[in-house]
Amino acid sequence: MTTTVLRRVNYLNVKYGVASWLLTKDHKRIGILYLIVVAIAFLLGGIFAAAVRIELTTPQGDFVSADTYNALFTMHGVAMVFFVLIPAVPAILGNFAMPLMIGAKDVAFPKINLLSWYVFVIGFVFTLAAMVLGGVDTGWTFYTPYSSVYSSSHVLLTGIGVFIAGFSSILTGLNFAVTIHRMRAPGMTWFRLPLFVWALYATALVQILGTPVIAITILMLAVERGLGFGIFDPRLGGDPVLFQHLFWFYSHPAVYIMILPPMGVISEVIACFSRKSVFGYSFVAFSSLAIAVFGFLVWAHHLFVAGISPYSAMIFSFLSFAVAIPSAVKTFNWTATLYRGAIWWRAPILWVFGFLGLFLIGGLTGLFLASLGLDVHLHDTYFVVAHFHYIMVGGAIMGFFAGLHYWWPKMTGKMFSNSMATLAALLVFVGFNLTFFPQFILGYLGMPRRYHVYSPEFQVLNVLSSAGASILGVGYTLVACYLLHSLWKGEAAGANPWRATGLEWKTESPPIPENFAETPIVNEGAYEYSKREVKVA
Amino acid sequence: MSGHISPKTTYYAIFGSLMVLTATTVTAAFINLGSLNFPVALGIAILKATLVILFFMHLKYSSRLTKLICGTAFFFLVILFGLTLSDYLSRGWAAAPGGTAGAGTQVTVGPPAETAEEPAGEPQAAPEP
Amino acid sequence: MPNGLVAHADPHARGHAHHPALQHHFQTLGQQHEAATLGMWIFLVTEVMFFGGLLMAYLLYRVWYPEAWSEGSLELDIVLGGVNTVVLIASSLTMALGVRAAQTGAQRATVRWLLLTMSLGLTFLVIKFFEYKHKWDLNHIPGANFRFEGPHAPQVELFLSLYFGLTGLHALHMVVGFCLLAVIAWMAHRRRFTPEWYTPVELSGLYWHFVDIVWIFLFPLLYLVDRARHFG
Amino acid sequence: MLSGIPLFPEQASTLAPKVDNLYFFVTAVTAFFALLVVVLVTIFAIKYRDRTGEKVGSPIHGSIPLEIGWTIIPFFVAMVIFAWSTIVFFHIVRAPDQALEIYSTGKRWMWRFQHLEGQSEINELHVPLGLPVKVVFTSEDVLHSLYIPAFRVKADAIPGRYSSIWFTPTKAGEHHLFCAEYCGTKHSGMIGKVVVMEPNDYQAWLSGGDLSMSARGEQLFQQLGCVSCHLNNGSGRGPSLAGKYGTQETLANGTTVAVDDRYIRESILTPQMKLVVGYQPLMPTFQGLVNEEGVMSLIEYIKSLPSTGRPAATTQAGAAVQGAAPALAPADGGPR
Ligand code: HEA
Ligand code: HEA
Ligand code: HEC
Ligand code: CUA
Ligand SMILES: [Cu+2]
Repeated sequence: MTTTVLRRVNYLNVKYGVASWLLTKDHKRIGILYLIVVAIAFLLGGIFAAAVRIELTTPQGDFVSADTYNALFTMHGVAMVFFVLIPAVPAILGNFAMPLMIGAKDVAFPKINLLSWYVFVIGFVFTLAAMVLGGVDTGWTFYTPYSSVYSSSHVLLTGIGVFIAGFSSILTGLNFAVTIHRMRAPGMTWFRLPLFVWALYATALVQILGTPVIAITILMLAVERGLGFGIFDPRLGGDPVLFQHLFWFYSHPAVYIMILPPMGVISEVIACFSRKSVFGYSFVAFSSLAIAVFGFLVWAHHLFVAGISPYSAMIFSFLSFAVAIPSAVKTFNWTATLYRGAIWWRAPILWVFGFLGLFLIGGLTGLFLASLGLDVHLHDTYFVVAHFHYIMVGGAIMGFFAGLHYWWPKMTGKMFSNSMATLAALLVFVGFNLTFFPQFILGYLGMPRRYHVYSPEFQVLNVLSSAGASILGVGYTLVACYLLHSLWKGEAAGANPWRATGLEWKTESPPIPENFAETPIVNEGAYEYSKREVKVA
Repeated sequence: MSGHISPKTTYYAIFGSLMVLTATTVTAAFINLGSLNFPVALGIAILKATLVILFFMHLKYSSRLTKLICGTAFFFLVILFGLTLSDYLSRGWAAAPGGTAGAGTQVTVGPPAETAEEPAGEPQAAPEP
Repeated sequence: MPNGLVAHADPHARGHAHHPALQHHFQTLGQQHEAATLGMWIFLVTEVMFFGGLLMAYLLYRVWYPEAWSEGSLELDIVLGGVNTVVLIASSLTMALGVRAAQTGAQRATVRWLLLTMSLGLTFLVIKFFEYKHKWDLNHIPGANFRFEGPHAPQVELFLSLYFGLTGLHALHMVVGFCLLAVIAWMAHRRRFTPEWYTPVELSGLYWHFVDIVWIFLFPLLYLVDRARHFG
Repeated sequence: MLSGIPLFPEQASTLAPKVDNLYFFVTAVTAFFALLVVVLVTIFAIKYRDRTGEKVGSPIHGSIPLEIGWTIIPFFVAMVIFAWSTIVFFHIVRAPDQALEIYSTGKRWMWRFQHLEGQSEINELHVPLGLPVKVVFTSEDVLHSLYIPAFRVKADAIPGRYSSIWFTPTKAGEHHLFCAEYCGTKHSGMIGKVVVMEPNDYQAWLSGGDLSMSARGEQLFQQLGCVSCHLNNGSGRGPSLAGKYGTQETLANGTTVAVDDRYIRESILTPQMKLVVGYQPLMPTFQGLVNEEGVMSLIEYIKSLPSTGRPAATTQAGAAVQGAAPALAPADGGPR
């Protein structure tokens, strides 16, 4: 039964073989390539996290040595931030879905797209090498002069890895910005764009403007460490705090690289599963841009006790509160979208519910940290750790999973088990809260972060946290299991299993190599569910 | 494809202006303008860069989007410089009643000195013994 | 909608006379050109921010250590720096004329201008090399072997670190640009460009001008600006 | 261990209640918003649930008044938090004038504290109850951060610079002292305790010390040969340092600079950077010859030099603090 049967050609089966994947210029395949690498990095980061949590079940340092512990949380942070969360949504889901959503055949620069995957992998390999050779122990923030002079771990190798991976992010951002400007299908005006595309556009802005600064900062660090050039060296009159300014000039906006795309996913999924247009479409769209731009004005809120001028701290505190407003606008609009919807409880929206609750707590605790008077006490305690895990794990990773579940049928043509997905979402939600809520209390009690041994009175809360992490780990593993299972045993999904609007659902699942047989012509907004009734009937 | 084609004379004229400006900035470097040294040098450099961008890089004839992008770059550069310096330049104000500043703050490290006279006869490139 | 059955839905397959440079995912050459130039400008934005980090360090330490900056800039050779400025601006001129030649379809002239631009770029690099060599001979390379006599020696080391950082990065960009132009010149030689399609020439021109602009700032900032403290 | 899970840190300084009140306020405000959203989402999700997936939601697209409302209201709420927290912050940052000074250096991985009267201690800090104390500190190597949770104060120690924290302890006993900035292998071991004592006990404890800080500074001043140039009558090769502290010095480049801790430190370590008008750049650098603690002692000594030109006796310096301390307002010495 080989040649005579008409085979449905799609991007997965159009060609076989490793080479056809490694040399592909198809954005959809590149998305899958990213998914594979990011999954590996997530597993790795998760293993490091597990080791950290095991160590912290007792107040003594009895599981690993101090140096190992330091390497563990550093590598956990580096893997999760630079190799999971920054590429996760834009490079996997964005790559896969965005050209489809705007009705393009591909991104503007397919070769550069592939190149950026290679760059990413090379960066990852460097970082892996550093990890294998014994790790790096500076914290993911690489503060000088510890990183430039005192650390005896593989700072250079890791730095080079992160440096290289940064270019991947830049190239992705560049590619997406041009694609969104120049590749939209006829009729796809800016205000008909799905909100995910708006979010990616805002993200691209941050990637383009911010990432070069971290690149040069790491380069300066490398030159200082490797060649002995003094740039931040206090012995020459240099200022270690300048490194922090430059680092956070990128790394604060980078947290919006991590959260904006998941926010875009949330808008898509919420609209689809409540069968409604997103409430206040243009406000949600512009709040993405506002977050991207204002996000550049608040970096020194990480430096409130690092020796900056209190007047400057005041400005940055004010701006940090200001940047919370567009997030508030988004949150309220999502809530309002549910109002009088027809909410279809399927796996993707369950992850969205999780996102809403956890992002909310993460974001609101960000307000505590943005408050000068509180941050003096809270800085570098577990309160901060809890804050960013609530946003990054509870928010961004949940959002990523929402998107992964949402587009999985499109990517693979297969349906996963809805009941398993429901169970996983529940496990992750419960496990997550158990892991990280106690850390808020620990933080206010004054337990500093990056502590290998701690004072015995903190133990109970730490044990709770470790217990939660185990549940969390089970939850994530479950996701991996049923998604992989669906590849072999899943039902065929059909072109539009969720009955969603949006161009990506108008083509086959999995899509044909050139996305659309005919270039689509768009004549309505992104979420016209109310019109659909009339049409479908 | 129709890009704007400038007459050759435009290019030569721009080149000429750039040369004149280079000469100006070198000359200015040998005149002590006090606190104006830096602004003058920077001003001339900005002028030169603007000429290159507008004419050699055809920004003058490019789309609004391109102009916006070009402006964005410099806008964010100014944010980077401005907000960072907002810290460094206001550190000196931090002096608390006690003389030195309080939690998380230091007295500035750097001198605010703008004009300074060095002892005359500074040796050029001190050779290694 | 049985579009999954359509093996190849490429408009190029429909037999229109398409320009050979048109890539399959673009509708028109104009769209492709616009995408490419937009991409290049955005790339230049990233470059601006890239140099921005170093310039921030420069700016801060200049505010803090004006005397050291002055001492440091006296170490630099204003004649070589000045000559290089002229050379580089001239290369920008030849580059612009090269793009113009490509626009007007003057293929031979394009090649000639590009080669001229490359040789000016090379001149710049050679001069830069001798400047570096001189510093090397004086042990003015920051690091373990750094030697400097003077009241502000440590801060002068900072200055020189930034000098090497900024000019080194700039020189690296020159090298990349040089290679880029070599490829473009080869393509021009093979008559790959027409007045309808000369995007690569234009893009490498943008890049080259950008590198020139960086130097336009570096020259006064490093060689000139604090020199005058030592005069009347 | 399971007897009681601690949920709230001890309040042991005058700052702590201020920070905590702010904390409760922010918690209440954010809890309100969190509940608002969570409750609404839950209600909508259940009320408008559609098990078939066939229905379509109401065609609602947005509402400008609502958008404006939920932009402006959070903004004003945020501004209230901002204002309050900034007031608290400036309170934390500004040490009262009369605070008792203690010097400290952090190095991997310990804290050394140096009392003016001479007591020095490692990873332990004794302070009197009810008196404002200011700890001035720096780092000898990497970044550290001095953190006392019960007092709600923290500041990074930065090599090459002085930072400070201040507090007025309100609870006698022992409190944790942590290094809060990651500093390498034994970051988590760079901990200690703050011992808050009754002022009288503190005095008694102090008297157990050896040379006072300024006396040690005086010794160094002799040993390092500073005296050979800095004669108190001003006839030496260097300027007289008597009474210099706290004044303005005119520099050779025409600017003036306040003679404070930082300036003296700079004068010792990089003397050529700022030249006093009328003097030659003769002073050698003492970088490498004197450690951070030595510099602090020298500063303390120079501070103790009265403008009369005669160095203060060691005992006097100690007595001055002892005399001053009980006179301070015991509860809250901070401005406002
Ligand atoms: C995806 C990542 C992400 C995101 C989106 C955010 C978002 C925010 N973060 Fe967070 N943050 C991190 C990741 C993130 N952060 C990380 C990784 C660190 C630690 C780094 C390290 O040191 O290792 C950190 C640390 C950090 C600090 C420094 C703490 C310290 O070290 O001392 C601060 C201080 O201001 C801060 C503030 C904020 C604020 C105000 C927001 C805001 O954008 C949040 C906005 C959202 C909301 C406010 C919720 C929705 C709003 C409403 C429901 C309406 C009600 C609103 C009002 C009344 C205003 N964060
Ligand atoms: C995206 C970012 C991200 C994510 C997802 C996580 C996830 C987790 N983190 Fe992370 N964390 C950071 C970013 C992140 N973290 C950062 C930036 C730091 C600061 C580092 C520093 O101080 O320098 C930090 C620090 C940090 C600390 C503080 C260490 C210290 O200060 O001493 C702790 C302690 O509990 C912790 C715990 C956890 C736990 C339990 C998880 C769990 O959510 C992890 C659960 C995951 C697993 C257990 C993996 C199992 C998954 C699978 C098996 C499926 C995979 C396979 C496929 C998909 C195919 N983290
Ligand atoms: C060889 C002579 C010499 C020695 C030894 C010396 N100094 Fe000085 N010092 C000077 C001179 C000359 C100046 C004024 C010029 C200057 O500012 O450098 C000065 C300036 C100072 C100042 C700034 C005073 C002001 O009026 O602003 C301080 C503080 C100082 N020295 C402290 C010290 C200390 C502490 C030591 C010993 C560790 C020391 N000096 C050793 C010569 C010396
Ligand atoms: Cu010292 Cu951490
Ligand atoms: Cu931040």
